[in-house]
Amino acid sequence: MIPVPPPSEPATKTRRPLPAVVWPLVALAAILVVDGFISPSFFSIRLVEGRLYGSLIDIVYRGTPIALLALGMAIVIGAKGIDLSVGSVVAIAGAVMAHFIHLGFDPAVVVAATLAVGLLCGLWNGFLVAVLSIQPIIATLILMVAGRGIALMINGGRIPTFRSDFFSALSTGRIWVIPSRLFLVALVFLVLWAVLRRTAFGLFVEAVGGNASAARLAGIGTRMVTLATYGISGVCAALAGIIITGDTRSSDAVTAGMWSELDAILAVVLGGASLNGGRIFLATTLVGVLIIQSLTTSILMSGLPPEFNLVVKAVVILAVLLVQAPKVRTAVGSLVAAFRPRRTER
Amino acid sequence: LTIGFSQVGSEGDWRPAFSKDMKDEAAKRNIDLKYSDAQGKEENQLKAVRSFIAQKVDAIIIAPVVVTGWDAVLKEAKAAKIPVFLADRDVDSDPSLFVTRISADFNLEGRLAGAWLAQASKGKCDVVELQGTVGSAPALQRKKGFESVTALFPDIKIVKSQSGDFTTAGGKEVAESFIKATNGFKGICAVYAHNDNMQLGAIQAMKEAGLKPGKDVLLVSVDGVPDMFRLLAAGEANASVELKSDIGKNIYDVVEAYLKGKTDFPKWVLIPSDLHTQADAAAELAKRGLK
Amino acid sequence: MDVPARPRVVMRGITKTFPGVKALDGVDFTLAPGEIHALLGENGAGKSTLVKVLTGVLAADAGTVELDGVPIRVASPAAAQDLGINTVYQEVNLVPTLSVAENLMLERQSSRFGLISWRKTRERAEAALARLKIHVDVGRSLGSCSLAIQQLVAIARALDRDTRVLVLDEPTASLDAHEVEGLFTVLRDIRARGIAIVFITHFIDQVYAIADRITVLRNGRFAGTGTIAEVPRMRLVTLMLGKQIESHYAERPTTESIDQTGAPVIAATGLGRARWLEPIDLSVRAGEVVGLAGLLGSGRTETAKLLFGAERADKGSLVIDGVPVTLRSPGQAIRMGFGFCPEDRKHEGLILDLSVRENLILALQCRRGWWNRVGQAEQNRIAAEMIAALGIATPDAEKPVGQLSGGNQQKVILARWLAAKPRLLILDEPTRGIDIGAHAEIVGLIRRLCREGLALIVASSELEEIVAFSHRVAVLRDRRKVSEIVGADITQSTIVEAIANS
Amino acid sequence: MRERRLPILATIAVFVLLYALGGLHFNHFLSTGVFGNLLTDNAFVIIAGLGMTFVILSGGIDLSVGSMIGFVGIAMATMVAHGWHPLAAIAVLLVMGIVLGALMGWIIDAFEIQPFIVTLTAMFLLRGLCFVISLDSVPIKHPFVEAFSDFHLALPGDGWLSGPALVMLAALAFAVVVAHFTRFGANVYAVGGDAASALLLGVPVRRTIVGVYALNGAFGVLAGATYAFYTSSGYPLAASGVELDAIAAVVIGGTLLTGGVGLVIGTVFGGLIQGLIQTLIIFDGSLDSWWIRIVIGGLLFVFIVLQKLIMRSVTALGASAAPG
Ligand SMILES: Nc1ncnc2c1ncn2[C@@H]1O[C@H](COP(=O)(O)OP(=O)(O)OP(=O)(O)O)[C@@H](O)[C@H]1O
Ligand SMILES: Nc1ncnc2c1ncn2[C@@H]1O[C@H](COP(=O)(O)OP(=O)(O)OP(=O)(O)O)[C@@H](O)[C@H]1O
Ligand SMILES: [Mg+2]
Ligand SMILES: [Mg+2]
Repeated sequence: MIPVPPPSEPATKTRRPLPAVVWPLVALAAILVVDGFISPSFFSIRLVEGRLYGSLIDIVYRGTPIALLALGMAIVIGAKGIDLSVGSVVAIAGAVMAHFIHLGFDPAVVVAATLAVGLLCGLWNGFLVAVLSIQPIIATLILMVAGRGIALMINGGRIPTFRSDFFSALSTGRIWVIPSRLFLVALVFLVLWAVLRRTAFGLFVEAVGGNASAARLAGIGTRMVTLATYGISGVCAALAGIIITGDTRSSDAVTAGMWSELDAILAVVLGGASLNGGRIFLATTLVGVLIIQSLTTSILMSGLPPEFNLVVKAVVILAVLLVQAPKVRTAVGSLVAAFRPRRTER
Repeated sequence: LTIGFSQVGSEGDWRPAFSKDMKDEAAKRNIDLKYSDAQGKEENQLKAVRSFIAQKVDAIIIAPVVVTGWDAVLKEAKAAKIPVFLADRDVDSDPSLFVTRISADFNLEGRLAGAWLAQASKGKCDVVELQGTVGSAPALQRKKGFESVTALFPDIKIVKSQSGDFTTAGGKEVAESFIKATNGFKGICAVYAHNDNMQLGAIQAMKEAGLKPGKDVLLVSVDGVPDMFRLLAAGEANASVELKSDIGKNIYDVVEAYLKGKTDFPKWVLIPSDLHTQADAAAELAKRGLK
Repeated sequence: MDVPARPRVVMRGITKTFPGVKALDGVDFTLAPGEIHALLGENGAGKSTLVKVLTGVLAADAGTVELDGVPIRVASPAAAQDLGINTVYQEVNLVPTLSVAENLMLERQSSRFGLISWRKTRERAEAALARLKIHVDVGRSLGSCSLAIQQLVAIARALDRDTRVLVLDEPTASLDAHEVEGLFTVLRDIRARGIAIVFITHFIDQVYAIADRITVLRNGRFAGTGTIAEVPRMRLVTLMLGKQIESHYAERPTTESIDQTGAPVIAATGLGRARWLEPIDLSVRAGEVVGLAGLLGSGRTETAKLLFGAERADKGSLVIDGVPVTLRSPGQAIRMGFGFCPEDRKHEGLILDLSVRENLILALQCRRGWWNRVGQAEQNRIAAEMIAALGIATPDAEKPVGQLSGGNQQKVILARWLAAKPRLLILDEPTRGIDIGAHAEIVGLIRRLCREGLALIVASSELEEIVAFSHRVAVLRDRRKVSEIVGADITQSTIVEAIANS
Repeated sequence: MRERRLPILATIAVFVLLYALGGLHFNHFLSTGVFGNLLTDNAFVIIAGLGMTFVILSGGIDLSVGSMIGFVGIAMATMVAHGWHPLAAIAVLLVMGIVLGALMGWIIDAFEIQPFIVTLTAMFLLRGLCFVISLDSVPIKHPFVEAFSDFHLALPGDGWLSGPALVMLAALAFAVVVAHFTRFGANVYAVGGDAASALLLGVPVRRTIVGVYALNGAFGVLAGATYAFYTSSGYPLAASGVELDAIAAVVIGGTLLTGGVGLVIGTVFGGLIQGLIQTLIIFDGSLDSWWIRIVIGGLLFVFIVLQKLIMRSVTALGASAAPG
């Protein structure tokens, strides 16, 4: 038996890595810098017709529908779900909104009805997932397929147009010099943040997303939580539908919000969340939205033939993903470290 | 009489109107129409045509999504002795496999738009183009037709061209970014859109940027949907080439004549395209009972 | 130090740092062929980490490993297996969706003409299990087997292959005495064949029953080594903990705490569920501890889950505080003041990605409901309190709980329920994987909670601890309650008798 | 073992039920012709679904397969137009598909980037490359392709098995052997069930993941070639959205998206059920555009619920028949 020196100080602490928020921001900044080279007027912001005008504003402005979708999606993904139906819910919401406007209802009623329909759509998804325990991708695929049919039916197979001062003001108008839809996103963000972090909801969602059976045994009503996440996503999609439909003052059931579910999911992932659930990052999700939208806007600005759009988008997204991946950074870090000592030796 | 009709989908304003006309006209003529909406996918159309064959319908009408890829199923239809008619878009199969194509000419539409613009701008114009869905036949043909005319005028140039996917929202977003990139359409004299929906979006974008559509910039597009006539009448757009949607009667006339034994059809029964401007817009609206 | 002539494994100066923790700090470890070497230490001492370095799961930051005198660098568990190092990891690390046979034979299936022959593979799997005297349907999916069976399958897998080094990280944590004895027989047999065995456990008795030598780690450092004879029990404990502990086991619990007047907190009559548990009668009063004893698969876990509403009963009735109640969900049970620590902490207990703090307040938050959030300050206070009270080894409360050592994870689950201040606590194997120091603390804790008026139901495979804290013991066999032993009659031998007879 | 066959049995039961329903309702429905069409028309989705089955079993997902089909078609058509033999073109594309798949698998595993996103990027990339190669659809005119599309193996009645159907059946046989009778297949199940445990059990996880995506790439190319032969052309917009059809086929076939659970054969029935839903709607032929979409969604829903009900009742039956 060998006596051994007694234990001394407790386990030493090592330096913590940079917060994850940094990397999406770095990617965004890089894209913007490239834009600045492509178009020198990119960063100029001026007042036109009494509102702020410029490419940067455009990015934020155009990004709002995806931002609304992505905020809802972030919560669904936090609970280890996924919602493919948001694009179709956008279409349904647009159709409902156009229909109610044509019936001559007050804007408040129209908004309430549209959001209610969005909530209903979300609850339907939630019902399939939580109560019938259908896998989320397939459960929401059902509404994704059928939803556009429902919207088309409400529209009577046409693209109804409408005039509504309220919705034009909401979607394309401004408050002071700032586009009013930005206030809407800010409001939604704050409300969701409060719901997540000022009530127990956020913890419950993350617990369900992290380990549903453990969450149930800890007493969480996992069904209610799941239902709620999809409900929120549905309402967010309806809001996006209001913005998109109000923008063109017409409800196009076939193309409104087409493929936007993929952009929304992409934004959430670029924001640092895992599709395996367990964490919700609202703020970085918005950064993810800005990355996607600035990419789209820069391609439009650049004058590249449209057949190259997707290739460019793919390459840039891959680059952003690689920059963000911690594994890549450690690999690069060790490569750099491997080269450094040699240099100092010389 | 049972006829199978495989439609592309229900996108935009024009196509649903076309589908509706086909159905209404079929009901009028006591035709049992088997309608199938392919949602823009070729594979769905192939399934539909094969099912029509299995159902032993009397004739098949196809509005093809793409020009290629029809040989095999057309041969199957021929083997089953079911005549096939094409509506709207073309196919590049052996012409003996179908009876005839009844449609307008996309290329001609593009040329009409180009000719109008050449005349309106006196052969000198920087054009911004809003393309349809990348790779789709109407987008390709309308672009080619338009360019075949503008190529004759050295001072007409397409300075910017992007896809707005045939949608109002797409047209608006692309137009917005063009407005920004050209600093408020400085030096731009015209916007050519491959369909009216995109042009509607562009008009909204211009208004929001403080421009006067139809005055500051010439606007020409294709389709002639009711909303475009209204804008023409209001002086907010300049010209639109009409693609007629009430062509059900033309098509069924041909089909019924064929089934009654007439065989000497041209391979393309052309439906004429007209260009409408602010001058005749009001009259056209009245003619269609629109307001 | 009498290191045998040719050690099989020599690890020198192994160092491993995780963000925020130095798990291993220059640890030396020597393993001889034909010996069973017990690796001991408190929860979080670094035992599992050392083993994972040896088996290629983790790469050490510094240090060397030699196998039979040859320096090796083990890049992956697959490489370790090719070197003849077979391992049973602490958390059962098998694939729950695969069948028992597929798990046993993964990467070593019998094949014919280049294609797998499933018939032969199954036969070999059955043979491997038979050696441990386990008889299960090898076609069954592993996830549907009890934790104990899973652990036995993992052991069978490690034994099945030509082995130079066998590493067992707490293999006996979910086994009962009978199974443990079976395992030991096999271990003695393979030791005789000259195989080197590393055996990690918190059961000191088992160490002295089977091990030849002992190495102790403390706080990630080498604390000492020697043969069994050189390290008597008291010395070993001092070496591990750096202090002495007094045993609670000698004394029997007093009955004063039991509230004999009111209705029992919970009383089940004929409670059962088809294919799950035969109807059972059980009641607990405030201040009383009821032990659930039985062999593997006897139905202890089932009883606990049924009483908590985690599974719905389809027979019988439940009376809570004298009022008949139908339990529909754990949430409802929690609102009635129940708490439940499941035996399978990885799958049913913890939310591994959430922080220690968040895991700790989960049950309390559920009691309070959605709107009444536990404030940030209160969360921090509770976390700090619980970490201190149970001695949870973590650098701070924000560390994801998945990064704690096994025993500390177990403490977090316990702490979660203590924070929720329940009236009835159902514990399924609460001391699984907990070191002797903490073990004593938990037994002490159970007694204290009971004195404070809590009602407790505790299922455990360790008869010694059941005897130490139970006022009554329900003995289960074949998913049926076969007898109930009360008060002074509770001894290890009466329980064993009840299990065996009846 | 029995419990694992349950979902697939339920799937087959629903397929038969749906088919019988169609037969009762429509003339000419219960013919080998319709059945042959079903195999032919859905062959490429099913082939894509077979590759997808491996991906999903391994716990991943692939969104790029639709674009892959489009890309293979347009690339092959362009190559044939430049004088290549179609088989030579397929061989080259197969290598490319395998390399691209392997690369995706490697990125997914080595950098721990989620499959959903990596394959989404590949989806954009491949579709973008389609446009770069050609905006027009390009016909494939080659005697070999004509022979392939004229090839028919007659079935009793008025039906036949076409080239695509036979390719699909061959691909199925291959997939079944790989999934159920090789170590690679067993490892895919293990990785999908619990990747961390599989690694500890000695499964070469990296190699398995890379292999899965490479294999999926090969199936994607095969699906693309089948589609190109089926339409004798390449079209840059072809098969958009097919990735969702393929995923749906896999999941309807009883495979869990969480990985580790499912059978290859299920995917075939999953694909056939989707085709059947469409066939029923086309046979009806009276629905408006919107009802078509709603009914497709509705039937999908009905089917999934039916499958669940069948599984539940069978489990309950088994419970009462054989306790323990
Ligand atoms: N993946 C990881 N990330 C961060 N820290 C870790 C990780 N794995 C282990 N640790 C830390 O390393 C230390 C040693 O852990 P280890 O699992 O080796 O303990 P142990 O001796 O096996 O304890 P137990 O008896 O509880 O199983 C602990 O402080 C633990 O929190
Ligand atoms: N030695 C064994 N051989 C075969 N089957 C067993 C064995 N031990 C347990 N089982 C089976 O495992 C299943 C689950 O056991 P379960 O965990 O529910 O029991 P338990 O009483 O909670 O046991 P413990 O808590 O000791 O693990 C039962 O179906 C049981 O029959
Ligand atoms: Mg350990
Ligand atoms: Mg148990």
